[in-house]
Amino acid sequence: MSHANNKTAAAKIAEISGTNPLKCMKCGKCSASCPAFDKMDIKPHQFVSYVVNEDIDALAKCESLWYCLSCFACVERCPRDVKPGKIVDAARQMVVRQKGGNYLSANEIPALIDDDVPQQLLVSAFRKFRR
Amino acid sequence: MKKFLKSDLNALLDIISEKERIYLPVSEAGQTNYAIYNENSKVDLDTLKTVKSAKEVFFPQSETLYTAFMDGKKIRIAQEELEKEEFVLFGVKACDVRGIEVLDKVFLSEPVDSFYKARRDHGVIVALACGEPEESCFCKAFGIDCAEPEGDVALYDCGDYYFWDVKTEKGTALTEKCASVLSDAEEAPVKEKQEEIRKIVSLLPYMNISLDSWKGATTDEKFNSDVWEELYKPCLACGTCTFVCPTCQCYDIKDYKTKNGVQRYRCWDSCMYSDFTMMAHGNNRTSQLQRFRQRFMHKLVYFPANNDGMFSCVGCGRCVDKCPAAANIIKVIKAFEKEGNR
Amino acid sequence: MQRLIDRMKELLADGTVQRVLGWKQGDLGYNPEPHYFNSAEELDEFIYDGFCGANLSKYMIKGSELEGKTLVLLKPCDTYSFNQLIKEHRVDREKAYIIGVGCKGKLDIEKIKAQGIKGITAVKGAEISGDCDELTVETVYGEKKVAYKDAMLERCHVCKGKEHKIYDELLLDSVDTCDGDRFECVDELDSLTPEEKFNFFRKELSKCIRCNACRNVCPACSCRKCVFDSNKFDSAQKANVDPFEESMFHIIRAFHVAGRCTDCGECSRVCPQGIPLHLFNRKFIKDINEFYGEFIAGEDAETKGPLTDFTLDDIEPGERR
Amino acid sequence: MSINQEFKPKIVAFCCNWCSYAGADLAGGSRLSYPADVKIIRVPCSCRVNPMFILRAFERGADGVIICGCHPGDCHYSTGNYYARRRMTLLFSMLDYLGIEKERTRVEWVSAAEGVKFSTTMNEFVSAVRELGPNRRLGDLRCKD
Amino acid sequence: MNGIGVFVCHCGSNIAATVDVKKVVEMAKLEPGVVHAEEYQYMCSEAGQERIAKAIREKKLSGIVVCSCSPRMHETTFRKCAEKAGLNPYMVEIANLREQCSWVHKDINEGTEKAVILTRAAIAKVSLNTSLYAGESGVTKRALVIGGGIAGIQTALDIADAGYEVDIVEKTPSIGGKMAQLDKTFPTLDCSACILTPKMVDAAAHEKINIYSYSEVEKVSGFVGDFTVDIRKKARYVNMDKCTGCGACMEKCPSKKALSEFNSGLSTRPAIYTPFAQAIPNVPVIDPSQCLKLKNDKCGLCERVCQAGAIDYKQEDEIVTRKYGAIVVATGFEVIKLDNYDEYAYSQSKDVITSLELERIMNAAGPTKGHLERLSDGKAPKNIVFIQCVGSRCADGKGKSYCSKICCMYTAKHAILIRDKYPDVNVTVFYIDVRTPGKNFDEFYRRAVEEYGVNYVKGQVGKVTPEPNGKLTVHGVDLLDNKQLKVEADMVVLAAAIEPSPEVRNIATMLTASIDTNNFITEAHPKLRPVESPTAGVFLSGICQGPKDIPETVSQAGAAAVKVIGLLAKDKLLTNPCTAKADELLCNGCSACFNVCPYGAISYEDKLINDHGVRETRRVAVVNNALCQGCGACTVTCPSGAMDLQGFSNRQIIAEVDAICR
Repeated sequence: MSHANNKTAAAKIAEISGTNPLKCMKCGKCSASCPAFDKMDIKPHQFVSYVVNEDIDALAKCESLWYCLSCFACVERCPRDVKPGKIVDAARQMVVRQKGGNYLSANEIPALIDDDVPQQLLVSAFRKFRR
Repeated sequence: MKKFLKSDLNALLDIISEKERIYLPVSEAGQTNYAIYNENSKVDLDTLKTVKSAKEVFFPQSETLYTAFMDGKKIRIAQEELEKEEFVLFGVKACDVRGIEVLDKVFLSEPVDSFYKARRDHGVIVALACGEPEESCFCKAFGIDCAEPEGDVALYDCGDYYFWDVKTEKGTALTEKCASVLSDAEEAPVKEKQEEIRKIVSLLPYMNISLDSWKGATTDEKFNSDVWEELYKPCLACGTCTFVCPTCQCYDIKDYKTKNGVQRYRCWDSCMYSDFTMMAHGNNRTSQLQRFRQRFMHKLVYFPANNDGMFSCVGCGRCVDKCPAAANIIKVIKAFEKEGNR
Repeated sequence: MQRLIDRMKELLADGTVQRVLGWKQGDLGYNPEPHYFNSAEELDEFIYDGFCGANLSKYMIKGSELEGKTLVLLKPCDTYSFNQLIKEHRVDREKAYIIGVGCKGKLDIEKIKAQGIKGITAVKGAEISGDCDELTVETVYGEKKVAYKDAMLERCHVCKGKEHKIYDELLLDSVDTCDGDRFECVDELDSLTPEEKFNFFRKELSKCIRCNACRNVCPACSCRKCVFDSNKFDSAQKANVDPFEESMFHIIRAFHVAGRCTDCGECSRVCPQGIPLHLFNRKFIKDINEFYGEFIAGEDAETKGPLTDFTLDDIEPGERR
Repeated sequence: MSINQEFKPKIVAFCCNWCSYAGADLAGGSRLSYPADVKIIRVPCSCRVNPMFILRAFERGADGVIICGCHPGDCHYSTGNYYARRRMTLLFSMLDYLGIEKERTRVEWVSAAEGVKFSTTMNEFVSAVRELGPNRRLGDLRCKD
Repeated sequence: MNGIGVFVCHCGSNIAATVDVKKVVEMAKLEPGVVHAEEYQYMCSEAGQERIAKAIREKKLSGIVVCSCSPRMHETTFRKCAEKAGLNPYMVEIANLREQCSWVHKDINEGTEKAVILTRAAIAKVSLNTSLYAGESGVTKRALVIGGGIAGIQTALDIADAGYEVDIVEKTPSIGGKMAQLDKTFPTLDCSACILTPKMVDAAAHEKINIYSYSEVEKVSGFVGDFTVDIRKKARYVNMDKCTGCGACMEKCPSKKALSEFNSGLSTRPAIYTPFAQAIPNVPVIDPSQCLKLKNDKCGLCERVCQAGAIDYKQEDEIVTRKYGAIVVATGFEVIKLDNYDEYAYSQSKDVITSLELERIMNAAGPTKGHLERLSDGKAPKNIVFIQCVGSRCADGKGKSYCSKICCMYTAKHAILIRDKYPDVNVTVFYIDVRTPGKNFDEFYRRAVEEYGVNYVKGQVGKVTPEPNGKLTVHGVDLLDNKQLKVEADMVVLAAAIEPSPEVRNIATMLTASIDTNNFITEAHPKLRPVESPTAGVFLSGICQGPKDIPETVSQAGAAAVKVIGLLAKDKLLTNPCTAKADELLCNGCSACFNVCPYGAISYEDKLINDHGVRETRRVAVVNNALCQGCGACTVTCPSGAMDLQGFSNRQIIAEVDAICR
């Protein structure tokens, strides 16, 4: 992605997530709260810096996007209302959009669901992939 | 005598309005008042009385006299232009026609009011005999025959036709302009109509009210009467009677601050208002009794005294209809009649 | 009505009151006028019928300055105005002996005339003692019948109720006349587009002749000198050259009486041009009710008016709840 | 709707001395720009703003009128803005009847510390008024020259 | 004829850069009434003021307009200047060309056009100005201090030392405030009580100081120099004159279930109690919600044991009305409620405590007699975790947006004290930033790290989970290592945010002092008048104005005292002449203005009025100029326009509107 594209992408993420990354005071409470912290290459508190620094290419490629459980602990606890979870969500959404329309339609889903899958996972999955 | 079909009324108006403005009774938002005719006007010749009288055509409620404005640090004055276009005042009832005569006494005698005079000179009056005079009417008391109005042309509503009776030179000129719509007519239907109207007039309660006690009235006797004390009490000190009256001619001159100067305008004033003729030292009539008395004394005593006995009331009855407290000139006249009989 | 006259004579005779403020018979059968009766004999000309619409409470401002007590006749709706005037120290309760008179709905001669009835010489059936179903109008063109309801003032169709809010004694019966929703007219207006509202009011207000009848009859407009008559705001214009003049006058008037207006409807009754002025007041009353809770001006003589009061979490301007 | 960039609306802003006027000063001190169309009139309190002033402004050709006061609860005079709030709520709801679009009038609470809010408020308000175009409905015809 | 002078200031290039000042002068000269207009580099300078004065004198100006910076900046300057030159100071208007024009507009054409209009508006206004004269009012030489913490005590002492009488109103039974609850103070580690109690004693003993303890301010009326305050002395049920402070009653009291406020609820106290041993006054109060006698007329033990016969169950609240010239607000702070921070398990575990609770635990007079132990099981903790910024610096609406300022330092203090006394205890501090501006503050914090081996970890804690074994797991992060941490702790200490005392809102309303969104009282100027409220005669001391530590509080207390002394030293005060005025001829006496006046400045009189020849007695409004503060609420509520505001009259404002819309 070009510099200009990164800039628009960063703005897009801020817009989709509805958060202002500049409000972050780098306290790290998000990372402290994150259940998937260890699996992540880019840590939750860093998501914010990536957006602020407009390094969206790296963010788009990172593993963390897909390790985030969308549990929203960070969203709930962020004292600055920056909500890293929403940023991840937005970044993910952007990547999905870029990849084209190869995601599931709502009608295809019931057939694919394994009855043993816990409800919570489904909900989380919908959050991640519904759009 | 001419006539035209009622259905040709608009055609007639259109012919006139090609060249001249026409003021005539128009119904707007439920009320009929004089307004300039255009193709969208809801012309209403059936309503007996317009709310405001026809006087506003010659003596508008507000009119600008001149405008003064700042030009740098200098003050410049722009004089308001006088009326210079001909216009027609259409559908005026006999009482309003007389009202204009009353105003003429005021505005056309020295010093002549140039704004008023210009309008009078350019206006042609087409009067209309009353169809069904109402209970509040008492024009007859002032010698007005609502069945035969004055004016430049008199109209009569007879069945499918309006009959057109030319009375003056101005009227003749107008008749020529409208020749295409007018046709010749005999006088009989008009006479018949007049009789019909006069018969109704004879049945109306106020028409024969006596003004004898006011003729050559001694000012002091009327002025000092105790009757006023009773009469004024319901008066709310609003200006309704004044503003609907065809003869009230008092005005105030005021300045309106424009963006960079002032517009001097005059507007109707009412002797009923507490700030009427307010001066630096205060007011020369400090109570509502005095103000109330002034209005009727003026109409029935002072004005006739200065104008060869002509009352400045024409018996249109608008104040009777419109006074919010039902206090009106009839009650005044009757009260003094009773007082005189006592 | 005789009961009423007898009672008034009694009170005059025993010195309870010095005079009676009531209505005097007119000469057309429909035009009684407010009148001070100073003696029992004068009361022969007294009348109280369907045409006695005038709200006498405002006359009591002057009445309060007179020597001794004045007996004043107040209809249920007039008592609201009287309370409001007490609240504003404009009338003296001690100077008034209030007989609350019953009301069966007041008549609007304009409504009778609007039915094409002309040359009226007498109206029958407007008596307060009657059953108020039908009026018989005698005219020079013959007798006409009009349903009482069809000749009633608009305000009586949306009557606040026939209960007197303040009185010394009550006389004569009332009949409930309310058959409409007071705020329906406001709802209708509110549903218009801004352009339609503007056009409606411009048409109505351009009829205004600044005669001040609405103001002078209004019991809430009790100012000794109206701002529009003084130069305090550079607002004394008296002119009607432009729709703005009237708009300004009428909005400010409505604003000044907001929270004080009892919706007595006198403004609309007296307007010579038939402008529905009560719409402005109703609009404010409805807004006040919606924004700050139900408030009826003049229901008592103590409660603070909504514009001289507030709560910490009032609605923000421009917001709708 | 296209925004008429040429149109320079006349905006009268009544600002209370203690909060909003100070907020405007702070906006100035922080160089937070807003359109020059906004002209501020200093009043001691938002409760000093008489409906007559607002109508007068419209009469004289204003295209928008905004009243700024201390936040409710923070009035220097402790209760002034509460009265102002009620008055303006009612007045604005009536101006609608006379053809003044509600976007032309506004009440905003701006504290002495809210320079940013002052500037954004004015920017927003001016662009809202610009979008509406000139106020033609409630102007006095005599004021045109 | 008016003679108006217009003076346009360049303010260096501040105005001149975006406003063509020459054009403004030129346009001003065209305005009606303007006889003089000039521009100058700095109008507020001595030379600038001299130019103004000269023009006033030479051209006999009747009013002047200064086009300069905000009137909030220099209005007083120019008024004084005019006055010196013989012009009434209220004949001066300022056109704000800097803050509200040149600084916010970049285009010189736009800026100039607006400047011309603003100037025109000021000219239009000044031509309607009238000379106003300040009235005089007396000064009651006594001050009221609301709050008896260290701020209030210090302010009272300083005022009293200057020879003026001071009353302290303290809502709790004893003065001392929060400082009395502290164990040690940073950065010197002095014993808090050791430095505070002498001051308390001084205050109590001072002949000029009168303490109303267990009392609250009920009502305030009046204005600077002449406040009238109702103080509610809550029923103590103990006669202060008789009580000897022997303490027998407290010992014998059978009701001992109430939680001790002084010990932050960590211990209990009797129904009849003094908050702490060194309480001043050393007279107990009976808590009516706990006392068996007052609740159900049983017991009465204290009355029986009291040899002085001081117990009086019939005592009732008493209202004392006193006059004051000045009022100091020193209402202090509270620790926030932690309901919104459930992730830290404060409500779930007794071993999660606030720092103020730790103060009590560490204090020898505290619930554990100074032993560091877990409140759950009394065991000595081995690992203690401190969590910073709990509820501070929050933008999410749950906590406070501000930094509480004192937490970094007291946490360092706690860490040092613990490591010093219990070297085997591990102390971990999770911080976001460590803020130590202050003399010897950073050195103090570094000592914690360097000398005492306190483990400072950068990163906020996500949550604290109580484990079945009684331990606490702290889920944190080390941002510098980019590692998530799970620390096992025996005790967790939360540096909870502080907030102004809840009473302050009510008090501020009574005083008509404004409050910001965080309930801190607004100062008259954040930099230049930090200890004054915008309401004349009301001063601020301590945390009611903003978070601060003890040294800062004490300095501000002294500063507030100086302001009070300066005020009380005056015999007369000049009142603001911009007050409301009723036109008797127009007044209806309807009471609308009375209903909206926040100062009770309007009363009614029956006056004989001569209205253009009509003489009658009318009820008319009369404004008390000393009480009126000039808000103008009455002017709008008055339908007839009888009520007008001097200096901001209807016609003046309309003239401004006209000028702007021209």
